[in-house]
Amino acid sequence: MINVRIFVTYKESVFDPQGETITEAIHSLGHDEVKQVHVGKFFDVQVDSSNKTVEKTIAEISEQLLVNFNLETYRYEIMEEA
Amino acid sequence: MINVRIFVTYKESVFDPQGETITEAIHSLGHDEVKQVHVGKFFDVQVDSSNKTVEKTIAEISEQLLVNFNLETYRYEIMEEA
Amino acid sequence: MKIAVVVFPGSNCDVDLYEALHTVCHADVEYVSHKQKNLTGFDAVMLPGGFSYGDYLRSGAIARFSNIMPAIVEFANEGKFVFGTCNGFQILTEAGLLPGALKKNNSLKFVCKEIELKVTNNQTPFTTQYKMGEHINLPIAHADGSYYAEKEVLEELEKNGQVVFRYMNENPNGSLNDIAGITNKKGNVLGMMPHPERAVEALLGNEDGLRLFKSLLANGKKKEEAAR
Amino acid sequence: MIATEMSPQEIKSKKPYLEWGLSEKEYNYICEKLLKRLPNYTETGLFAVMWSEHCSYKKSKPVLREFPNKNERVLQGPGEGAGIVDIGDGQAVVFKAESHNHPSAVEPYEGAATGVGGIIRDIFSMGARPIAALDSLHFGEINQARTKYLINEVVAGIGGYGNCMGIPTVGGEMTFDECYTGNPLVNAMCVGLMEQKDMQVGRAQGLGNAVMYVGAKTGRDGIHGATFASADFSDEKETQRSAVQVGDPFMEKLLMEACLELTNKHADWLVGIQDMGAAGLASSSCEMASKAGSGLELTLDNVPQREPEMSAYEIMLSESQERMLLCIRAGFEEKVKKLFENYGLEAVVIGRVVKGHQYLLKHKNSIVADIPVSSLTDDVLEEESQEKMPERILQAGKVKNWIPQVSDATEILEKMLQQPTIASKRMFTQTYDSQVRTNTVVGPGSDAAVLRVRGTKKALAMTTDGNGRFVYLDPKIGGKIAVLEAASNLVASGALPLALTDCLNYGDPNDPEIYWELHESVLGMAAACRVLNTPVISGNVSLYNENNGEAIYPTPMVGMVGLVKNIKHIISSFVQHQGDLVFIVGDTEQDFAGSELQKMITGQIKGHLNQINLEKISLRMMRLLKAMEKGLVVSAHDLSEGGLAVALAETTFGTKHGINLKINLSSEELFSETAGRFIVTVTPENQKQFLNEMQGEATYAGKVTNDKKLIVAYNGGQLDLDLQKAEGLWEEAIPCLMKSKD
Ligand SMILES: Nc1ncnc2c1ncn2[C@@H]1O[C@H](COP(=O)(O)OP(=O)(O)O)[C@@H](O)[C@H]1O
Ligand SMILES: [Mg+2]
Repeated sequence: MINVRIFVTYKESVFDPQGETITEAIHSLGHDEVKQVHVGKFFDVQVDSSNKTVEKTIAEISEQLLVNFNLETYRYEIMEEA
Repeated sequence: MINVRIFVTYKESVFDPQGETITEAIHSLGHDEVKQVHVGKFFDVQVDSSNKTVEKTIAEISEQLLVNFNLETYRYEIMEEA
Repeated sequence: MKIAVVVFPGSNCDVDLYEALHTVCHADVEYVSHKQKNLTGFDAVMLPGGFSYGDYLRSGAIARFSNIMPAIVEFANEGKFVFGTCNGFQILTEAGLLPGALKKNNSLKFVCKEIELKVTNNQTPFTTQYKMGEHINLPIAHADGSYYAEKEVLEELEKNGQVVFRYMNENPNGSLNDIAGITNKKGNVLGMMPHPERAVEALLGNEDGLRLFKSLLANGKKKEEAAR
Repeated sequence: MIATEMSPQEIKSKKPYLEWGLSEKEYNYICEKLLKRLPNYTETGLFAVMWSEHCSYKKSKPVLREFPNKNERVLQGPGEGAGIVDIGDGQAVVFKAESHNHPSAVEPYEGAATGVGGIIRDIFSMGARPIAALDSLHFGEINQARTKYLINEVVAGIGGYGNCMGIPTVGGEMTFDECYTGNPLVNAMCVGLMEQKDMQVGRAQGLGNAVMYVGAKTGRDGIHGATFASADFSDEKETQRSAVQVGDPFMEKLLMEACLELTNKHADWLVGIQDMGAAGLASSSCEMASKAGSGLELTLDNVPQREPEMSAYEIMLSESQERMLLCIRAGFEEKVKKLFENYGLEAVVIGRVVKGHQYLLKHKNSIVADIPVSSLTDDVLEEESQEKMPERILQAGKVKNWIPQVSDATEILEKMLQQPTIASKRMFTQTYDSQVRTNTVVGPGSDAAVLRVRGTKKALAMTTDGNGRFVYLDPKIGGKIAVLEAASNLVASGALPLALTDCLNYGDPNDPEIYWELHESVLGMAAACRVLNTPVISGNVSLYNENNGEAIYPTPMVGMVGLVKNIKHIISSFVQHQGDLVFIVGDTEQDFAGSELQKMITGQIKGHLNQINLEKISLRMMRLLKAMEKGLVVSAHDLSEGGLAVALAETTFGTKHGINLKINLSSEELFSETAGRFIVTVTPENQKQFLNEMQGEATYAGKVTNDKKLIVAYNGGQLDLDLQKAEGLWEEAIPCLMKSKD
């Protein structure tokens, strides 16, 4: 078993209303030291495979399902072998 | 500037319908080697402060706003000094 | 009895609550901006449905930092009537005036339809005109209505009779114990996902929500008379 | 980050404008006749977008002139954000439809969501409170993962935006045909209500008056795809960037409330207001100046920007959402700023109305455009288009039409109720908040949606309809049918059709056959509009709907609004009591070409359509409406896809009733799709008076029963449908298809 964490974020130029609204809320709480908040999601995926094929699995499920390439990009980290 | 990534996940006892749905969808794509998917969100926060006070800021905005302790827990990583 | 309908940025059922109270029940009701800091002169406050702050982050999470919230908390602590429907319910839980939290529906989809409910406590100021155990129909319209609380909290709620409405036949969102609406321990704060304000006129096909407002108005009047 | 812009000379030699959609002929005309010099980069970009079909209607304008657009009720016809119709008591209804087909094909959630957002802005820019949204969706058959994904995302996008705005999505239509697989149609309509005294226009006039920008900041969203192609991004960087527009319904909700406060309470501060839609700041500002014959000077540095280092070209062409442009009387700028601030929004002065008729843009201390306003809006080279009747239509007229054979009508009906175009759409419509604002008397799932007008006895009925199959077989007759069907839906609900809006969805107009289809169908629609006295008050054109060279069916969508004089006259489409008499209004002919039956049995759409008698059907509808207003009608349902048999079953769904009929039709005719027919139920007491009103147009057929059975004795047989079972099949058909693996 290998645990992988896939991070999905908006591409650079995509408008992120959520991040914007949260930043404002943080400022209204008085935390002006916080300059910017970006929101992303991550998927913790448990894969039953060898190190070799895990990369292929991750690329496939990301591209087919987890990531919307019109707006998002992804990165992943192999966390540990469970 | 310090970049911090705050990870928010459901507590273990909380049912995560999204993780479940995604796992099913991955299986229907034929990826049976994927055993389990958990979904979380993260906030990339840019803080204008020293290393000392950044922890306080992060704890405060997480506890006041970013995390609902009825359901969720959080962890964070200081990424780098920008 | 004077009632406040709070308007948050992104509230959108404020009009519905107002009209139900004003036009249908002929009650004394006023809109109150989230920017105001006090609720003097009001006897009840209502938090409408909608998408306060776009429901970005979590439903109701940002609204609870509005200027008006401390006044609402004080209001609730004084035992005055506080009512939240849909997004209003979500705000009340985020603010800690009601226990637990509302998660994404199990279907992961927004759902708007009429559902059957059971009145499981008719001793609250909001439900005295319903019969105990009565089945009623009310519309729901939400994406985040799955009620969650930890085991001990749920046991508390059940023991104290704080569960006021429960889904019958079909649980539309995955709420634990089929919970559709709860009160605080004192019973003066009610939060519920269904929309009674959408069910007050025969023309629109349903009047089952009307008695909730009538109960409240009657109990408000009683309270006023007792105070005199 | 900015790629160095080409000089006017380089533009002339490298011709980047070809990629931006400007032809060499147009470019030369601009250089030689309009400017008498070479346009710079920004100016060329402005011409390219303003002269695009989307903004200038250069291809479709000659055809659009065929539509009637005036009558005694029309207060505002085409040419503004939306059309306006008088509904009495000093009130008016405002509506328009818009297509977002191409954005939705690429990014279905955001494409559909921003389509809804755009049409809502058109409504409140007129000073009207949006009260309802509708959609018209056409997808491929539900048999591919991609199509299912498109359906789910488009529906989620429409609901996501409307629900958050608190505008109920009350109706619409959804059909499925192979031809829409690669090019789905996503059309949205919005209806608003206003006091006539609050009517606004999109004009910028009055020397020295301020041009103010409100709403979201400008980013590089949706800029003419060519921008990215022309700028020098490495491949890797390209994948890091996106030009897709993202909607922010929360921002739009604030913007709407603020604009409505401005238009309804402070009209004296305001000269004009317009939303920034297609081609953003460029089109909104020069249209506002053009309509008023003014000159405009804008300082682009003052435009609120989300991204660093934006060029003038990018600022002007950005299609960032949730933005409005105002013209404010000089001296009231601060008041306007305060008003918007109160909603957490920024209002910024970005320019002034100036002398003359020039369009003058400044950026970073230099002049980036200096051209006559009218050169962008009025001097467009209208294009002669070639027209040719398609071979298939020529041939179809010569061949005998297909005649079906139905041996087991019950089985065919059961199957037909499961065809996606006919089956229940509830799994989608229940994800729309159809009730918010508590005016929805009749929501999704009926002939038309009906909303009461609070504080009056009136109600408004609304519907969207389109049937590409008929238009494909015969554009002119198909166009008539599209309008008739919308009107029938309104009449069935007890409403008088007032006016219509449309989205004209077609393939590539440079193909003479497609241009012919466009022209013919508009002629057909226009003819029906004249007979029904329902002018076209707004609309939208979407061309180039093709995939791999295959065009969609020509699919004009009709959005219509009707007035119910008294809420007591709102008529349900569902049967109400046992013992009520069932009448069929209108005659049934052999109309099987383009029918659901034809598609189901043969898998094809073929043949020629029979002529339509518009006057006769119109008269029939008015008689029926009169009977309704006299209280003689209990329920009414118009007959469309699947004909009489399907309509009969539909009128019983959700009730505890059945129907028992005996009719003089063949088993095949039960499924014929002759236009302009209704099923009506009437109490026995009112029978005589009803028949009197209908003057021979209504035929008695049977009774409403108390068991869940549909029994129809026809010539030579009997249909015997278990309605409980049938309703289950109808309800589950789409969820089942959506779930199944391919
Ligand atoms: N098919 C049509 N029928 C009638 N009016 C139309 C049609 N297409 C466009 N119009 C009118 O032309 C004007 C410009 O339309 P459009 O460019 O879609 O406006 P916007 O950019 O505000 O969305 C509008 O007043 C619209 O109502
Ligand atoms: Mg517009």
